[in-house]
Amino acid sequence: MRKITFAQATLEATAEEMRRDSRVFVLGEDIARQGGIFGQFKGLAQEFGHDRIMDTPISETAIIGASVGAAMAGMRPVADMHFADFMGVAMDELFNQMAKIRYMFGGQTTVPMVVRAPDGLASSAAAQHSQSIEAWFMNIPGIKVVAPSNPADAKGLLKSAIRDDNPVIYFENKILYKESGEVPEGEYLTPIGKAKVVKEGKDITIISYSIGMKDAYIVAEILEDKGIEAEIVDLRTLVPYDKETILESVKKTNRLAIIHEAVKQGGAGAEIAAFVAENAIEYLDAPIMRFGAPFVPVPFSPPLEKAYRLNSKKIAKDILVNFNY
Amino acid sequence: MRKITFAQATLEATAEEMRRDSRVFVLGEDIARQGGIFGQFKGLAQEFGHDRIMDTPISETAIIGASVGAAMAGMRPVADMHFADFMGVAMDELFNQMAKIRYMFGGQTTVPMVVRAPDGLASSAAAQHSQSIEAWFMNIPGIKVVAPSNPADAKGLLKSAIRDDNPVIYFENKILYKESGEVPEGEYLTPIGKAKVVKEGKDITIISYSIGMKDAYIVAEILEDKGIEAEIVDLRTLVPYDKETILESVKKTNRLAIIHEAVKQGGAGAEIAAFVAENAIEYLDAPIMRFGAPFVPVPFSPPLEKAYRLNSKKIAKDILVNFNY
Amino acid sequence: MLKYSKDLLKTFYYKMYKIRRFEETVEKYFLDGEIPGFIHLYIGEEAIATGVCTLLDKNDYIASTHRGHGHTIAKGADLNRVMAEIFGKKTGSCKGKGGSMHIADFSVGMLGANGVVGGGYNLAAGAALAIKKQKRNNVSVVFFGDGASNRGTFHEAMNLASVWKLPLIFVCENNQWASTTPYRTSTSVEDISLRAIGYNMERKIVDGNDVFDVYEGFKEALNYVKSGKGPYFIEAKTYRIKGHFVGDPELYRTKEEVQKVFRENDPIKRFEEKVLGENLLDEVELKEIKDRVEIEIEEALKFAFESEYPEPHELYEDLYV
Amino acid sequence: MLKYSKDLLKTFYYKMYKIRRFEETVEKYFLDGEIPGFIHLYIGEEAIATGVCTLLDKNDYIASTHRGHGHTIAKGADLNRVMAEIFGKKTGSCKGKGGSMHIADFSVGMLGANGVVGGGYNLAAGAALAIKKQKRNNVSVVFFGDGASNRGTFHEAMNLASVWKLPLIFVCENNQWASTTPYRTSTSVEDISLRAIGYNMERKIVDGNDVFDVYEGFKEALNYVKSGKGPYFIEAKTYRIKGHFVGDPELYRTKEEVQKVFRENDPIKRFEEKVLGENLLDEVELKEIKDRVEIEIEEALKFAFESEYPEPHELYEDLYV
Ligand SMILES: Cc1ncc(C[n+]2csc(CCOP(=O)(O)OP(=O)(O)O)c2C)c(N)n1
Ligand SMILES: Cc1ncc(C[n+]2csc(CCOP(=O)(O)OP(=O)(O)O)c2C)c(N)n1
Ligand SMILES: [Mg+2]
Ligand SMILES: [Mg+2]
Repeated sequence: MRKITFAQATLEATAEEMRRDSRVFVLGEDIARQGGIFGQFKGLAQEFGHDRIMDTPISETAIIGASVGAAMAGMRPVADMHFADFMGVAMDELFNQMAKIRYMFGGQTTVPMVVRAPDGLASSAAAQHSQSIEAWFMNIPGIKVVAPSNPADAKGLLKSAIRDDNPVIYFENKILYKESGEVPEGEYLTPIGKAKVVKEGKDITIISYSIGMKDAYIVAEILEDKGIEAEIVDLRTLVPYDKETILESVKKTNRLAIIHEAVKQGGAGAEIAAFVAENAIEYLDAPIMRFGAPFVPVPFSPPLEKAYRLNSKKIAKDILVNFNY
Repeated sequence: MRKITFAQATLEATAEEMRRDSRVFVLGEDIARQGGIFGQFKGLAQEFGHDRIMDTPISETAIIGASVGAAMAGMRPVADMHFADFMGVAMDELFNQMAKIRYMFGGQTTVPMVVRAPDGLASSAAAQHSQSIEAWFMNIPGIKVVAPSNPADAKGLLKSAIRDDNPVIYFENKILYKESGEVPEGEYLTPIGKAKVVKEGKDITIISYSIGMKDAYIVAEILEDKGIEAEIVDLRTLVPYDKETILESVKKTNRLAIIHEAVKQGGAGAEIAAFVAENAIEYLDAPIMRFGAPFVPVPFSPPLEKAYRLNSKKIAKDILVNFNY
Repeated sequence: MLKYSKDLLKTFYYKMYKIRRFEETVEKYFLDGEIPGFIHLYIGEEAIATGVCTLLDKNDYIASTHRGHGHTIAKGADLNRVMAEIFGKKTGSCKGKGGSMHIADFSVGMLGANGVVGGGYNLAAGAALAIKKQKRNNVSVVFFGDGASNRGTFHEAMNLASVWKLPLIFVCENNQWASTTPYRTSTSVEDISLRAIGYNMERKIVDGNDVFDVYEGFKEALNYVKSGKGPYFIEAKTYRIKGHFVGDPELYRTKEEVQKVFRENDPIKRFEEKVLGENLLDEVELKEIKDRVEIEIEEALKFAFESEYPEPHELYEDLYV
Repeated sequence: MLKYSKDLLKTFYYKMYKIRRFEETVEKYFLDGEIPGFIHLYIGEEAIATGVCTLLDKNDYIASTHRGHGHTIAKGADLNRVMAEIFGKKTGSCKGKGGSMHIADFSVGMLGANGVVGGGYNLAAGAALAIKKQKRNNVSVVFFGDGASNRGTFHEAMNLASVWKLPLIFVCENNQWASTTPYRTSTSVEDISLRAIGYNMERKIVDGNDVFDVYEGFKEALNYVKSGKGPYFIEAKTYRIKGHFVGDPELYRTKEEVQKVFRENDPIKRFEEKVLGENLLDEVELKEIKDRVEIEIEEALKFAFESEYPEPHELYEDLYV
């Protein structure tokens, strides 16, 4: 199969959906003239014009608020947040308007829109340009949340998100943009709400998503060397997360480790761990393990950033200790 | 001991701290002329004047941003959010400025401020005036978070929060304001970071905080009738939460139920449950149970709001089922 | 005054009077404990919603505020369903999920009240953007208060509307108060419409208690906006007659101050005096309208009272499509 | 020009030249891969920070932007620690935790750069509020770009400063670009300072490439603000000479356009021509300053290079008190 980058995959998804549906348009800062900081909008303005790929003022509340309004009035906006870190600027629009409008108006309207949020650590971007804040949105009813880990899912999930009649937040990792992977030619959709067992195994379930999947694979390899067969589940969607796949895997392997780049405390892993502790504790042969960032903001200096970042070797070591438990 | 309401307890705390330290001032919407929607600022403007009890424009980013700035410049602001639901408006100021400034500037400054956030369901206030969003702030390093359940803690924690050199979010429940409880006369501080075992028991640990504690007590009573002795832990502080007290209790009772009014998915209970599943799973005789709001916005109509709200009887029933597990 | 047809005059009166009686009714039943939640009344400001919405059709959009009953009614929402919603009934326009603070009727282009002060600007801007993209000959209108004009969203929407030349009309209801706060203590400028200068936007001040002045001002705005020139700013000067919410003890102002304004500047009384004085409508015609309104209010009340509350299981409905 | 003492003129030149050379140095070492993160250069805008900060002392506050080196240096921060910070060293003013985008030096009242565009307004307003409460004879200054002037925080801070008469000076660095966006496509008004009208605020436009004009304009602002009359708005017209960040391919404008501006309007060249032409300073005096700057830059570089990176355990320090 052909290989393209994650960024290219999102470009294809966007272009295909824009050709298919004239109601789809994209708005955000520096996406038309620049093509996005990470190239994820490159060339779109050339094909679709500045009326459908719209550079906005630096006004995040307007970007999200206007997307909600346009969605209610029959359009299908895709709003770019520039950095996930800036979602806080538009948090009211995201959680009090976008998420609630359908419900609090008794289903009178739909809010079909996508919020694209580049997240994660990248080259010492420091405290305000490196965050992964997906956990907050797991606590907010009315939004779907996806976080693809590879180009194929990036394309399929973005297309599904654009076609979804609900608001969808699409977290895309900054490091992943440049990574290549096999992507089928042409049309396909990746279903929202379905996790994927990307590697079968019988000894431990490793759950991750987005960039955390890179560590998941490395950890699994290290474990393999020690004779431990890890099953890897790529969550892909955080809301609604795929409870069946998680339970099925944990019931099979009897052990669980959850990995994500975001802050561990109160992170998405907390919900997954709690869910398993509620619903399959009797299957567990060992403590649930969570791996995530320490409880500090993201530091600037490279050695500090490195110390902050997930460390596959250390994760594998901790898991191995857990096996002697 | 004398009894006063939760609202009065916060008033006492504020007045005492303002008398003690001239750097303390309060700002927010309709707090001086009105005394706060819930009476929690009543009379303060009379004693301290409009220079120290400041009515602001409807500008939440300014309220929090200016508090951060004033704190860096030597003051100790207490900022009122009117409703916790409006924290989204100032989310950037809360998580990218207030929480990070000390760390990202390498400890050059402190940000001694308190954010007061009235939260929870109250008389059909509906989707945008009823929320409990404390879980988000457990995922944000750099802030302390407290959520008292009774007048005595309300006073002691508010005083501690005002004296703390770190930013503290003080969640105060709207229903609790009117509730009375014993409060010692005069000066005392309730330590931030310490949970309290408010009822000892040997059969199950029930962890809660804020208004959830009301249900915790009722549930414990129902269980008592069935011969089950519940230990109740009032968390009081969510960040940093009291790991020792939680573990100690769970290791003793071997069962755990967590109750909070906030949305269950991704709620504070997820972190507590995950923490226990990581650190004491071998002590557990049954699945961890979490009780919280369903995954929908808060509805308006009273029967819907009632269906949304925690239901002690149902919680007790579920726990009992868990005992036959 | 010859330029106004009888029909139009009757429409003005009908809308204003209907809003007034609706609000009085809601106030009564709230105080009686029949209505849950919080209620913000539009009494004394009826001329604004009426003057504006009379010029709109259902394909035009409005975004409203916490004080939204008047806008909703003026925009032509079904009174029964509005009343039922405020009572929390399943027949309400939001199936009882929204209530007064989230009243909405999408079937007539009323995109919702908003519990977040200043939450409506950008929603309305987005609706205007949709209109523009769809090349429709419609407009979007956002109502907001003097207090709301200090929210950052005001600024972002004003700027966006201007640079994108959106068919959006800002209607500021400057009623002198933001809850307990007199507007000049928290709003830095005497005429909020002066702010339009900072966005290169056309502006006009109207007498918000004179339905004719509102209507004329808004018509001008509408013509301007429909010609594709971009947004327009209307500031309607008015006064909040009632407490901020029903039950407000109003310790921050005197009863006399309020009563004086209401006596001298009640938009309905002013309308009556004018049309009667200039023989544009007679007592009988006004009476007919009043009677019709009473019947509609009665019907709406009956509908609301007789409707069921939602069932608990409906809690889980209407979240995702 | 007689009113300027030689000392003052030398200070102007020293600060501007120091910023220029600092930025050139940082650019080089960033491109060499020695500096991590993102770098936004202040080249071509040196006259603004210089004109403003020369009038401030260390008890006055400034809140800066993502383009903060110039403000930091002009405010008097220790160059070694600034350079070390940008290199990510533990001797940096933020111990390597902040970097370029979070450069700060609280010891001289520099309250920090900000990675959030428009994040500084309200921080500066709060610092001004503190000054007022502490009855100190100081001011707070917020620097911000044309792009930042479209953030809602602009509006909230402008209004708050005005109604509370805060000792706050808004300094808009209108450099015509917000990243790839020419400012008139996203900013609705030709002169951003017109927005001050909407807050009943005094305003002035200065030539941001003329340190004398900035200095004079800011002095007026300072006198006004220190007299207790409230905030003041300065718009400094300038131009962003470099790419938005180091490494920006700048596809959105031509090299010629930029070079023309720089040739004709380089604030340092303009200053040199003026002082030499009017015999206020001579070549030798300028050379002395340049030499001094070179030495300081060399020292700072040496300091930065020789300093250690933070240890991994420092990750956990400086979060809570
Ligand atoms: C973001 C936000 N902040 C505060 C409030 C609380 N609040 C509700 S109405 C109101 C006053 C609004 O004043 P104005 O905009 O003038 O409208 P009016 O009530 O006068 O019609 C306030 C402060 C809110 N609902 N939302
Ligand atoms: C809230 C927020 N939105 C977007 C960005 C991304 N961003 C960084 S700088 C910039 C342009 C700023 O332009 P301007 O304010 O004119 O300052 P200049 O770079 O010209 O000095 C943008 C869009 C950001 N850092 N923060
Ligand atoms: Mg008002
Ligand atoms: Mg600029």
